[in-house]
Amino acid sequence: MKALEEYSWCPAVQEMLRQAEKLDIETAWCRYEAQLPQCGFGELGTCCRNCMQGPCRIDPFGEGPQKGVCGATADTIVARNLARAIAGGAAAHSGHAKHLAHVLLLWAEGKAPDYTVKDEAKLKAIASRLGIPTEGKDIPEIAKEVAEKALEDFSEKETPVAWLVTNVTKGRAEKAVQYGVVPTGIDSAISEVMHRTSYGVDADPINILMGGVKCALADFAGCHMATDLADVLFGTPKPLVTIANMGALKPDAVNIALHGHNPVLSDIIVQVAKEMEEEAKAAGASGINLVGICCTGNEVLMRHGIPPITHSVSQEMVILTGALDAMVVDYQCIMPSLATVAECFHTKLITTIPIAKIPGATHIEFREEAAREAARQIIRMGIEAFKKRDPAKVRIPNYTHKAFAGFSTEAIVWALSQVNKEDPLKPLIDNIVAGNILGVCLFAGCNNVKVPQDSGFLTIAKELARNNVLLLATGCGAGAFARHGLLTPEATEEYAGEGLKAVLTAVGKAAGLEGPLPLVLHMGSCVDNSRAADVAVAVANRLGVDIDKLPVVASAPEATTEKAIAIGTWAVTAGLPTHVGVVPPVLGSPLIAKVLTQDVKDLFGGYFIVETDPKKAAEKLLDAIRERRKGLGI
Amino acid sequence: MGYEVLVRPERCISCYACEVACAREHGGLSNVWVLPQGVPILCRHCQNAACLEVCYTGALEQRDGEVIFHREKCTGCELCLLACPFGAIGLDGKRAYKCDLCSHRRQEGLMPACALTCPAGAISYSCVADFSHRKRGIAGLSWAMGYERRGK
Amino acid sequence: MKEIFVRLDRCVGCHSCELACAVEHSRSKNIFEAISETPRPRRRLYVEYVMARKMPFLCRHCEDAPCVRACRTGALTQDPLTRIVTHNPDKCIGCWMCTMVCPYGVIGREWERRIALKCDRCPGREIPACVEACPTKALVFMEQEEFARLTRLEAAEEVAKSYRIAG
Amino acid sequence: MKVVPTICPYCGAGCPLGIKVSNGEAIGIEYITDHPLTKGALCPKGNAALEILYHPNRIRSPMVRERGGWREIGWDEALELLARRLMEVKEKHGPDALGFLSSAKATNEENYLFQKMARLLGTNNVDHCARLCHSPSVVGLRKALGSGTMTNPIPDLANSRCIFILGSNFAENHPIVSRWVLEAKDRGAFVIVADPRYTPTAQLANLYLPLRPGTNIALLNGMMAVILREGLADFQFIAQRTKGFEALRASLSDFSVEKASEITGLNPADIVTAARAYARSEASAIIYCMGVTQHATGTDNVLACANLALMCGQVGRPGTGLFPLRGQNNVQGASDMGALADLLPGYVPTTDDGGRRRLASLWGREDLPPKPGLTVVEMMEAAIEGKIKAMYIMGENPAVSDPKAGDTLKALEKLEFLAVQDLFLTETAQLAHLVLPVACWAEKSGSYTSTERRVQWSEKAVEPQGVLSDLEIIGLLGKKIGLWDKTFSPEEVLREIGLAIPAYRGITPERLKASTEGIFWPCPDQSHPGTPILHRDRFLTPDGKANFYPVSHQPPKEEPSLNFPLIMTTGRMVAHYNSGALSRNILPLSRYAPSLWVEINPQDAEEMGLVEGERVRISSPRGEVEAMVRISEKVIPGLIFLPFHFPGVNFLTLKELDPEARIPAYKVSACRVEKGGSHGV
Repeated sequence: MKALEEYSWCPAVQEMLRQAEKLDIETAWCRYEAQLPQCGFGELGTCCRNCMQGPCRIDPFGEGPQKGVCGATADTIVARNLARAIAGGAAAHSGHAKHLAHVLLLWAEGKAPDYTVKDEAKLKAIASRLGIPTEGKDIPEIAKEVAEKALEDFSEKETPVAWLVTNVTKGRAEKAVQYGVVPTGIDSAISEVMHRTSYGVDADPINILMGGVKCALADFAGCHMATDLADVLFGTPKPLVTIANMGALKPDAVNIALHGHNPVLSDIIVQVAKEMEEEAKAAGASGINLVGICCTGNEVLMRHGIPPITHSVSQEMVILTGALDAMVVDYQCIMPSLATVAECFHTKLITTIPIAKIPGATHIEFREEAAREAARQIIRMGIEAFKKRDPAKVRIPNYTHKAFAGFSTEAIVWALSQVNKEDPLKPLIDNIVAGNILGVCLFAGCNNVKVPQDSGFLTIAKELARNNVLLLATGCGAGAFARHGLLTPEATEEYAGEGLKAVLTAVGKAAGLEGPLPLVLHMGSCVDNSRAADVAVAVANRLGVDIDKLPVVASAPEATTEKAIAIGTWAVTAGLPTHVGVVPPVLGSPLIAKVLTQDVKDLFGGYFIVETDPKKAAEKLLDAIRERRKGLGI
Repeated sequence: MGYEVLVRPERCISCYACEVACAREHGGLSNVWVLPQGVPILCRHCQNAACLEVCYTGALEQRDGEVIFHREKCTGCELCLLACPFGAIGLDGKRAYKCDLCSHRRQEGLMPACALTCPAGAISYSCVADFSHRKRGIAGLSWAMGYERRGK
Repeated sequence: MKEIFVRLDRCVGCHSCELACAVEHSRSKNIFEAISETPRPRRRLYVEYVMARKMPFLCRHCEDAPCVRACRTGALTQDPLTRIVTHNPDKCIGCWMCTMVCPYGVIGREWERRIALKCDRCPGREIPACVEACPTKALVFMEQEEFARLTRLEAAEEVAKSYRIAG
Repeated sequence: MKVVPTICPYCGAGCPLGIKVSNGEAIGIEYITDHPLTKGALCPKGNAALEILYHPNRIRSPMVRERGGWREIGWDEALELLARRLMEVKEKHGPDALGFLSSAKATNEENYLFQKMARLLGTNNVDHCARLCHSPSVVGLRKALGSGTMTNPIPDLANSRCIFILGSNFAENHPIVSRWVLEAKDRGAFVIVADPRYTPTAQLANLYLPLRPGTNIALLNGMMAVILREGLADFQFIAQRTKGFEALRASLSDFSVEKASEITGLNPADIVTAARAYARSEASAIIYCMGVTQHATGTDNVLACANLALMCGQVGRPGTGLFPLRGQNNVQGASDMGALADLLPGYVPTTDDGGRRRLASLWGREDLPPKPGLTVVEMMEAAIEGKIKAMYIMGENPAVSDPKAGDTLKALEKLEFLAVQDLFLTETAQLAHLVLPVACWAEKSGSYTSTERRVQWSEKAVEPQGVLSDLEIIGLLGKKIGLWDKTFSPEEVLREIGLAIPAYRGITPERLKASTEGIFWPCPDQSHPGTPILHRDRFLTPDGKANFYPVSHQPPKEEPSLNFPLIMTTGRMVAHYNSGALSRNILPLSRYAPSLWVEINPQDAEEMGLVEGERVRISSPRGEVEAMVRISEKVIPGLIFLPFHFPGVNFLTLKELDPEARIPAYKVSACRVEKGGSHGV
């Protein structure tokens, strides 16, 4: 019986946890407790199941076995496991991107009429970056070429992955070539990791690690491609305001939650929902109320202002409100337990993608060729479920916060250009140099059941803001800030140090806001970490130094997924000191642990900071920023 | 299924809440007895229960981990009282009475009254696994602290 | 007499001891067959997580064991020589008195027969199954004197080291 | 069948109690398992609460005393009589000849309206039994911390790492508290109990300190001396959040653990252990109760507790704080509502012109009487002196509960007019000229404030038979007198309370009814979630800082003498409740102790040749009582213990008052025990 704050800092989640206890419904936190203690070999990364002579485990205390059957040491085993995790993350991100590329191609070929190219300018910009001539071509034609170029990037070819090399600084690209970690295909990088880590191939821990780095760079390409193509198809986000947290559920409306990662279906649902208001009213509802969970939620938040209501580890809680009529999911971060919780309520859990089905859920197969039809079918299912809602079971936690979102790279540059038309980055750079902004921190990553939900994000962000660090956020991290009111000008007034407050106020005023910009800038879903990378690349290019010299850091205080490991690895490769608030499964090899936290600095400039205490983590991040500033002589 | 009334005698504060609650639920007669030592005694619903084995009228029956008493078959011979190793069977003048784990409450999905009402949390209606797990957690605290002091 | 000692700082929480215990108390004594046996073989020791520490709990076979005292049917008996507390399932009536008085929470339930279940120190084995299965040697089976010697050695090592550092 | 949620009518813990109602009749109790305080638990009294409802001894009609007995009269006649007699006295002798006793068992609304009536009649002579239990907490903690209430909720005790229990036997009096103390213990907390008697609470302790009665300050100061000597105080906390530490340090400079040991009779090593455990733990809580307050030095005792907590920085965080456990289900609420002679609703002193006039204008008056009224015990003295001519007592039984109760009987008998409003014909009601029967807790709705400051709504479960609720009676009476022109629903009154008391501003009937767990005041507006933990960032004092008040040990007012060689202390037992007006009438409870008993140490018993079960006469300079002997090592030699639920016990107790809080020194009196009662052996 822990205090509720030890589970989650989100008051809505706390209320639902109490409800879960009352209704005797199992949550992720219960299952975590049942798992305790977790196996130390897994925690340390020293369990190998890559062949059937195993499983092999290495005794960390030195009295038991020190090698696997094949002779692999703890170093080899840990490196292999880590590389495979990166491959998993890269597969997820790039799978997301590949999906979008297919949609763009289908549209260009006229086979997916429900889509359109919303941002033609961005399409052309991408084309020109890739060296595709656009002169005299119509949009479908350009789209087709861009899509084909994107799909080409997945398979093995002679040239480097285009989405990687065209989106980083020259210096970074050279480093990658220098260490032989330039992938020539995203899928091939993933399969190469699987090959070299299988029985009896690569045993050199450092060599395996470099394979992992290569795969992480492929992951970066995948992320960037996903962001690019989503912007092309659904529009590049612009600043907007909405509300966050479970109070956004409406007791009298058909509440449908969009959960997962890809806007391919959810964006269409947002469009179609407007047309189906009458149908909902006929069923006795006041209308259709769409809400977002996790990164699908972030996608529709960034483009349509759909309220994000919860994230990651607390996804089951939304069903516990008894007011959710349907939850439609695509893929990634979807707990299979949702189906079990939904069974206790009237809520329909709807899976839509052939590679992501859940026992107990209803599957409506989504085809891009008939996207609107699928969307309609799903909403109708929500309306039907609404009729079966039991008002006695409804308990909506009455918590909401105003939240500003939609800060794509383009939007940030636009806001800065309101201060300086000719050279938009100048105000930012000047303020960094002058020390009004000490540095920049990008928050990414999930919530993790091992960390009181949101505690890592909030503690570190407040501490950094007080020290005038400009804060960017993506994914469920951004969601945490949204639910706690940190994506607001009020939070800037309350938590920002004087210098930061002055800058955010000046930019905010210039951009036509009443007050300052929000304390944390929400840049999108977790694949949209590429947006933050773009900002860093632009600043580096403008200054003429490489990223590994900039006072920019990253933090994933509550990281969970393999995707987070992949992102962390490319962030380090990109030159960023990168904090992780959960101990990754690498400590079984002191060598690998040392390489990741120290030696890698000599190779790429970035390195991992592993620190589970958020207060200390904030200190370490500040130290890293100060060290960088010293290096720049500012 | 699998639930037992389990007692942590070290928690009992001898407040008699269980007795009063049990008596209320069972027409004025309590089937649980709080001894001054701070131990609530009530039917343990034994396997191969002694009371059941000596009962020749078939008034006692074992089913699903529960010893069920059929009052209408009881002749008040008191043999079960003699056989019970815990003294957990009473006699209301003519017939025996004993804990029925609040069968009337369980039918409505409610816990036995004594376990719910115990202010000190000495009586619980739980499964052995959970009960022992919790005890291990408590015992582990001092063990862990001992190690901490050792500097490990 | 040898006892099972726990070197707490070495437990990594892999649950190997629990699996080995259940297998040892199965008919087949083979994990692949044991998992489909009825009654399901059950573990008699438990790896818990307390204060961020992984802790294997097993019967301490206490001197003047409270469970033996509380047992009203004589199902639990203690060998005066070895101090091993043995449980006789035929005499057990599932009254849970032993469970309720055990200070360590190591008396469980045999599900199917609704009777108590506890460590029997693996009669017939030279080394108890849990000890043998422990990959980090957190569980050791030795004389009390031998175990104390281990701790002494450790302490002496630390003292000697600091002495050397001090020059 | 439906389950109606009510609040248990016994102690101050405020446990929820579901009443199963079928066809308008209460047929049983159901446990409310989703309440954070109890998780469904109820003590024996709560379990037997329904017995009150259909009790044959309940009075069902207003009655006037006439020569030779009681005559039943109609409600109209009764109210007419009451109004007329009160107004006659007022006109003849002035409003201060009236005395009003409000009730810690009545709802917030009833208390509010009752004191409003008294004050509109022009007197501040309105008080209630909080005076007799926790007025030192109200006075002392207000001075030290700015609020005289419990700082943290009871379930928060589970987060404590060290719990210091002083003069509280919650295992019997607030059994639900033991759940959370035991929970903390399960999580490794160290529990210290200081009590002259080895109570069931003391059995929970890791360290038991059997101190001599009346030596609390010596123990606390001894602990503080240890803490200062060993540098265990939280100096950062002291510097940032408190004032007056230097004076305290100076006052302790010549005090030592040895002196403390000499005064308290405790082993000095134990005092040191207690001090270290309390000061070093991450979160330490102090639970105290009437063993601390019911002394002539009650306020000083409370201040010493506050000093200890402040010195160690053990306030304002989860698991820390001070827990004065209040005795009655609405003693906190009645105090909040201003049923106190010197304080208006919201603890505004009657002498505070601004606050008083603000309230007056809310009530449509220019001003209210500024002079503080007479307190419970003072009213009785004034009655003996003939200054108070008429009293109106709502749901209290001073004839049993007042100290030196012989005086109280004299006082009540001397009154020109006494009206008593109660469930049963209590010892006090038997002296009344007019008795009004009232509805019990389940027959009315309204809000109660638990000792935790948790305001909760109690729903009406069944219709009252032949009786009216206190609120209806006061409403009708006020209408008859002409104070107002209508009667009020509880909801209406609660809304007015929100206007009168800032801490209750956000507490509305709607919110309370919708909430299963109530709202902790202060709750300044309707969107405020309430304040479970006080003093988190600042104290409620005007400048936000807490104050140290150095105090020193003073010997009890009465020491054992040749004639009265024993010390007597009093307390409660689990099956009974306060004056026993409720519990002695209820068989499932009274069977555990049908009559008065006295606990005597075996050594003393042997000296006097007493045997278990024997009847003895116990006398003090003020009176005597008979009891049955229970020989027990729970009391130390030289000490006897009597439960105060039975008439007569308080004939023996001392009426010496604490100079500030005006609480009588119940807990220590000299006495002697003699063999043989009137019933023989």
